[in-house]
Amino acid sequence: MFYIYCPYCEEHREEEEFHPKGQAHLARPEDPDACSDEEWGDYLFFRNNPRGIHHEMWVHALGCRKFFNITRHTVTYEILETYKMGEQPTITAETEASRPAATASSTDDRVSTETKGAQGVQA
Amino acid sequence: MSDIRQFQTHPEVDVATESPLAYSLQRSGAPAITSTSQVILRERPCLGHLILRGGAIVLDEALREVLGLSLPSQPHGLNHDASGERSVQWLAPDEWLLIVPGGEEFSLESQLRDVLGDSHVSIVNVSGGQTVIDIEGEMARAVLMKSSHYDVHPSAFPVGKGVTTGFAKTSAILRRPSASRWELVIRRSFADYLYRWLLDAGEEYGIGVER
Amino acid sequence: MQRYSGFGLVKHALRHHEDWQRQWRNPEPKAQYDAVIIGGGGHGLATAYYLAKEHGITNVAVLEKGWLGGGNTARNTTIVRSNYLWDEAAALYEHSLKLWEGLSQDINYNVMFSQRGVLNLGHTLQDMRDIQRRVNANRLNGVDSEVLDAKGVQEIVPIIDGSKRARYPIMGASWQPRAGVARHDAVAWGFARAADAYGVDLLQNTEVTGFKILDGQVVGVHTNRGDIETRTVGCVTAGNSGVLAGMAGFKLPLESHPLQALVSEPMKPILDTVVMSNAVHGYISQSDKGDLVIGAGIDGYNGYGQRGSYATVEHTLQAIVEMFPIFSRVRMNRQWGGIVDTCPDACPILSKTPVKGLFFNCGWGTGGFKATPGSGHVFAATLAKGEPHPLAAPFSIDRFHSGALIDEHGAAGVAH
Amino acid sequence: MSQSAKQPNRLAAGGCVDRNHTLNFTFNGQAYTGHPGDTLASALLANGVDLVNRSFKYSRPRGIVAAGSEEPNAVVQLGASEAAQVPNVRATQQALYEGLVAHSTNGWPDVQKDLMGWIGKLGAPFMPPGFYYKTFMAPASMWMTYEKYIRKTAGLGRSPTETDPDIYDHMSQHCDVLVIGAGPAGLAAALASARAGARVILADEQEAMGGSLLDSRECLDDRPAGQWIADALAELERLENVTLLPRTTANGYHDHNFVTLHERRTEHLADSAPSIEGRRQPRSRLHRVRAGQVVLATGAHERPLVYANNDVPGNLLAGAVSTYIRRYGVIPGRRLVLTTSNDHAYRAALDWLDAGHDVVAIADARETPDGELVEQARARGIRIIPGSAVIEASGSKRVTGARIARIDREAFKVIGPVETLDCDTIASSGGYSPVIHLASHTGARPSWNETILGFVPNTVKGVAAAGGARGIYPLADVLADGADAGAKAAASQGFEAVFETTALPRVPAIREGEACALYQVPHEKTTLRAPKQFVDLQNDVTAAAIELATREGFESIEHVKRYTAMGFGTDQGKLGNINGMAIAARCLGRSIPEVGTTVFRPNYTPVTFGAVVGRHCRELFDPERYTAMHQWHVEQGAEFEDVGQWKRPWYYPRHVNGRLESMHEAVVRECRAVRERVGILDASTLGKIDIQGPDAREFLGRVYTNKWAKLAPGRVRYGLMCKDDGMVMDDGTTSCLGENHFLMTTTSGGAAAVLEWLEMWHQTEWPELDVYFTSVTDHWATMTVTGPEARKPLAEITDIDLDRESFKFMDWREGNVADVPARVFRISFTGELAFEINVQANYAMHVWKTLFEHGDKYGLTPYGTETMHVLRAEKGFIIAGQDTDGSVTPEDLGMYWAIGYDKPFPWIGKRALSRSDTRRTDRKQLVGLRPADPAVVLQEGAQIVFDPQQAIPMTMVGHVTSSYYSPTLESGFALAVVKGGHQRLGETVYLPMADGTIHEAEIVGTQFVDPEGERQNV
Repeated sequence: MFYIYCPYCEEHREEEEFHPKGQAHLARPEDPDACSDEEWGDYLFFRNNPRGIHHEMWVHALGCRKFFNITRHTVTYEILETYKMGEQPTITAETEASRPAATASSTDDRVSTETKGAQGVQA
Repeated sequence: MSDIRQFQTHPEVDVATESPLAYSLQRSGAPAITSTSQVILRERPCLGHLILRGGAIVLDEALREVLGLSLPSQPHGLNHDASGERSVQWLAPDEWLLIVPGGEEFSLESQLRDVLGDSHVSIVNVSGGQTVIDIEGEMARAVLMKSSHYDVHPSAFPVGKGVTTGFAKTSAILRRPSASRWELVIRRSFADYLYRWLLDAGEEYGIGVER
Repeated sequence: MQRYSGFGLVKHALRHHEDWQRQWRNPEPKAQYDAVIIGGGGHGLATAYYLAKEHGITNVAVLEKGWLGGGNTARNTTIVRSNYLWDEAAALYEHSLKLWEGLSQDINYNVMFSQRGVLNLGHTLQDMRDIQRRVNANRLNGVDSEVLDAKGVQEIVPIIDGSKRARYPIMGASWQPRAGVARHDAVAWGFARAADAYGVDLLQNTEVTGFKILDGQVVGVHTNRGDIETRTVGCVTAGNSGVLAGMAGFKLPLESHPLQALVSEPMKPILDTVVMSNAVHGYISQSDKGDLVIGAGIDGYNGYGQRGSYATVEHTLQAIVEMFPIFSRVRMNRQWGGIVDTCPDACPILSKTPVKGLFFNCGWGTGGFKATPGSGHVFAATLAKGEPHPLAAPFSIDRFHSGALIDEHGAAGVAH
Repeated sequence: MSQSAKQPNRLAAGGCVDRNHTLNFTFNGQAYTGHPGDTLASALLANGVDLVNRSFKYSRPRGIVAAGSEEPNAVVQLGASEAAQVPNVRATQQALYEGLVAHSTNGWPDVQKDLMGWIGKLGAPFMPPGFYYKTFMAPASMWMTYEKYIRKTAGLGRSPTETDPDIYDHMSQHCDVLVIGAGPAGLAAALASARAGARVILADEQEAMGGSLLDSRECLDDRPAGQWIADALAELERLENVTLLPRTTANGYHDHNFVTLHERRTEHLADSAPSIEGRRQPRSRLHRVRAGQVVLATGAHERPLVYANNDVPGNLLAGAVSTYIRRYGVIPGRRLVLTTSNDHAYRAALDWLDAGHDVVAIADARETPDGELVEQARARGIRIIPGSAVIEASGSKRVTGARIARIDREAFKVIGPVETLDCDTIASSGGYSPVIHLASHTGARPSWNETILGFVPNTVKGVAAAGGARGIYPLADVLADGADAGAKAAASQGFEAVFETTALPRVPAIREGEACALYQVPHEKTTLRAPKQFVDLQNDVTAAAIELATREGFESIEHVKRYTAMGFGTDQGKLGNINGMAIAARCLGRSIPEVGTTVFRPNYTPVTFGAVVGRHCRELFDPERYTAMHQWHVEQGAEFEDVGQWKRPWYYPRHVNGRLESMHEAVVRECRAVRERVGILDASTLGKIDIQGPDAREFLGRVYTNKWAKLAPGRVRYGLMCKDDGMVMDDGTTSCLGENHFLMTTTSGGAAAVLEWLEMWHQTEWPELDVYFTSVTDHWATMTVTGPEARKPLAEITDIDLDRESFKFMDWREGNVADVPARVFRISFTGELAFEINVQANYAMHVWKTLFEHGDKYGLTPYGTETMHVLRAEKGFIIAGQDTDGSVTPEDLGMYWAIGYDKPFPWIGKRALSRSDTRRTDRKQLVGLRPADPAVVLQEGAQIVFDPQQAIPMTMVGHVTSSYYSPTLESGFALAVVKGGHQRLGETVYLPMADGTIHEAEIVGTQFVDPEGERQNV
């Protein structure tokens, strides 16, 4: 059960208040009539489906009703950042790849307070 | 803005009026308040409810001028006028809920529109679509904890806060106008369901309803 | 292959079970195979089996990154039915159901296919219209299916709450008597054993790390145990298809979502059919061990974590208790999640790809288990011939460009 | 009668039970007594009940093994009445209450004389793991019969067959620090974080808090452990920022520190929750906790040793022996043999001696045991046999002896002579397994720790394990570790931690010898030939089964587990899994960490469905949405239809000649009323969205398929909405209220989705458009007055000029209706003259009733959704979601007039209409169907064929989407989609039905009544 930081409400809210809306940053082709069937099919149906960092759109359906984007890891389910519509993610698969390998918190380092990104970080 | 069609919904003569809870109070009854009631409900029916949408700055200026009330600019802010009868609450960065005594909403909208001129705003009267329920008593918070996943601990929910959040299997606006009183703003069509929900949640605390 | 039978069991018992053979070998990878199947789940193993049995192609490897049958084969709610709405889907699933009916004998492994019937409940007028539509289509397609009214439902499942008290009273159901459940793990093991007997190499702990592609033709795969040459690759990796497609340089019209399920503690038999409800959303059967096996909803977000949101489980149990109020005191023992690859039209992809020699079998969403033998059968034919089997042809990737979707979302009832 | 005579195994003193009060209970129909403070298990042991169950596969006699949630055998059926039955209650976790009724879950005819036991004994050799995969295959037709018998033998308890009388609820909790487990580590952690000011929840699954301290022999600050527990709890109770939840099990650990805690509120009191002052209280409560930090202080489970016949009643965990003696004042036997691999288990022998009974011997697998507890045992004269273990228990329904031999652990061999000792109890300990279940729930895999010989958890962010849960066992260290974890958790939540080691109680250190690794004990015979050595007692999984599985090629631990069913019981393998892994590792020649661990899933212990459901059941399962006129409909006896969450009047059956009309009769009457005079519909459920802003018109043009540029204020237009795949999504009318102001209506079921759809496009794709959307669905009540005489009742109570010329079709007007300000829309879904009246919902009932006061004389008749459907279908008006299904385009519907092909903006859905598949001419298209036999009402959902003579599978070319009897046409009629239907008007199609009849119908246009559309303009 995710605890999602709404960038508009500026606080964490329960997942049940939100609806996931699929891949973020999907732009509708400016001139659909100029698209081939293949291009239009790609726009309609073909999505990123990474095992790892994923940018996805959610809506705070039971709250402020605003759409926004989340950078989330699809295996650990960790939410790395949330950002408003129109903004770009600061964390991507590329930025993560260039980071030193994250060390899983072990029993010796019992309380990890490591945070990433500016906002929406899981406390 | 003449391009917007304002509409006075109130009759000029007295007609029978039914608040959203009218049916429920008859159907499910209103448990009496006793000395062991730890939760008390009360509907505050037929108030004026307006949804304001637009830029915070212009709306704030207009509201100050018309009502002497400033628009909460921070998320979840809830401001009252001196009488405590008029309030404005943050719902979203471009959306606020204004609640005033019933019947004031039309003239208030007109005055606001006059002040706002051609600004791109939306003011929508939703008075028939929602109602306010007061929840008080020592176990009021427990009933809320049974109903909503929002943190209602005083440290997280101080007086002067209001949120739209999940409530039972629908959503509601939850507000804390004073230390001892909570308000729920609920939609008309869900009112009966939520009333039954609240009575059920409050049963073990001897919930009573003030009519 | 050691033949299994009741008589054999007695013989082995007298020898303290000391002479049982391995059910499959644990071979070293060869450098070259005629065909490589990626994914050692039920579908992949079935594909290998039918490649060997029906097409005589036995120089085949099944590459499994973990343990055989460890993906969705191990995590589903074991329902087998074929009452799908659209002709193409009904044909494919009915083909599979027919194979199920003789499967234990065919592979000499009791997969415990129990044809106890499946009910799909209707709770609203629109549900009932959809049920009529689907049942009529099933009937004319030769799939056994009938419409029951509320009384008919109650007769089959006396413990269900058929009263008007319910928030969404049961108005009726579709009923497929030949449908049922099977023992999920046994399906993978049975196909594995039977494929192994034909000489197929089942390579566990063997993960594909990339494809070798030359002039648009696949010529091999890279694995954590070395490179393997082959010009035919069948990719059957539910929950990982998108990642493999990415390695081959193309996208698929699917997303991987968590699908949850749960079981109760084992109890004495009380429910001897499968009950599914799309409207209140829950489905339930009782396993031979006595557990109530309950399917929960699919979570709306992409996830490879083999777990979903708790709220989904709550909603499912609400639906179960709504239909079966007597189960309120029964206890949930364990919950888990699988990863399902969902297509926009809730139908699978059995298709050629932009890479020659590379075929994908994926996107079964929540409906994969029931298709296991049929999927393997038509996919094997597809790999053997290089062209889609007629039953597979409508399920090509092209449909997402032409618009010829087979939309089972619409009216087919819940696509589990 | 003396206490001990009634409860032969109850000690005269000691333990936390209240001997001054007696509780009566029955087990398998036999009356017994116990005391407050007992669990059902301790009371059964006190009464000398050895045999509590039969095992499920082999029907072997089973007794109590453990004292907590790891108990595999003592799983009973609870409940005095049918409705209060609870299957599979673990006797070790069930507090005793007055009048408790319990039964064994297996055994026929009863647990003592179990006939199945003979079958189990005779059949056991033929039931290796997976035997059912290898047999029951011939003949194929017999499988369903075999299966019936297999099913009968399975399962533990039984489901109640009556509805649960109890209620359950949920409570949302938020805290800075959630501490799970109130043993020494948990108490220390809670104290440390609470003292720092953090909001703390401390939950513990047992009846009393204190965990291992409850039966500890050790002193804290020179006082018995119980006193320190009391002080700690008293302090925590005083703190306002602390919530203590006893009898509360953390059963699921979900993402982002969401933990479900199951609080048993009344299960210790009765089998059905007692009311207080007539108020129902929940039987149990599920707390849904969102925690800042979680401290897992869940302790460790003792591992039994795996030796032959280790399942005979009288074989117990060493720690359980101590617990029963010290906490419950119960001695579970008279003569004890202890077999152990470690020092800690020596407590059991010392406690046994303290209780005044004989310890026959201690078989210690280590060559030179030398810890402090060992010294104490020696000093008290206990015979210690080093390098040895119990290799086999004797007895059938109770242990009668222990066979002990020297063993070589490395070589896995018995290396000395076997000595048989006379005893009635064997306590075993193979070491301890940290309780890592919760830490594993979110996917973190544990690591093997060779020092403690157990898996320790790896945790994700925001969670830490403390004390025994991470393999720290000496009490002083546990306390320090707990306090450290609590302080760090509070600090990470921003609370200054003031923890100092001096705040910890003083605990003298006990010197412990090193434990040795021992899981399965070797036997003189090979594992396959030796008597059964049980690993998973509940599922009857033996060491031989695991060995066999590995021989058959099941090498992954997941395969072993699935093939043998190890760990699938209601105890989830708490007792047996590590032993099973160790045995698999031995068989495969690998190490335990190489074999790995299986993944633990929620729940930690099973939770009732009722608790998970909470109050979302029965009448609160899902909201019922009502319109402002709902009460009137109820009073009129309306039948209701579920439309989304709305309850809509479906039809209004009347009493005619003392008989209630059938639906058909009511609908015919209602239809006639509308077609001939005037009817009224409550249309309030339609979604209504207020749209304001200078770009409102542009926005409408983008989301609707048709044109909006020229719709003038005062006018209304129908609109069709598609998704970008070109398929119809919703429809409705939109009115122009002002140049920049529109009122959109949506379908009743689609309202929320459409509003979200509009917001999505606005917020994500076209934020530059100045427009706002606000739902006004609930604000306006809507009543449709329709029929040729619709003007008459309305005219009596409105000041609006209803003249057909001044108030045209598709106009709207403002005015008063029944003295209430109203917006009236001249739109029609029936094809008749119609006025849709919108008033503020608080006045709606007044307006509705006033309409009837004036309408009675015109025959004003309320009609429901069924009549609405008939009337609209007669006119060919579609219902999105009924006549469309997500594969239907506006063109398929023939609604070319609603498609703005030349609109400047590429509106949503336009591009998709020109894809190769959407351009096919043989797409399924909406048409009308007229049955050849007018008496026939085609079945909705009936499939259509062109050639009725085909063999199955037939080629289906479409289906009936809507079908009714029309009182106006005096015949059945239908809407349908048919391949290429628009070009096939006049052709005949066939509908083969389930009963063998084949209906014939003609393809016609979709407008059956008044195709010229004159009636709406009367």
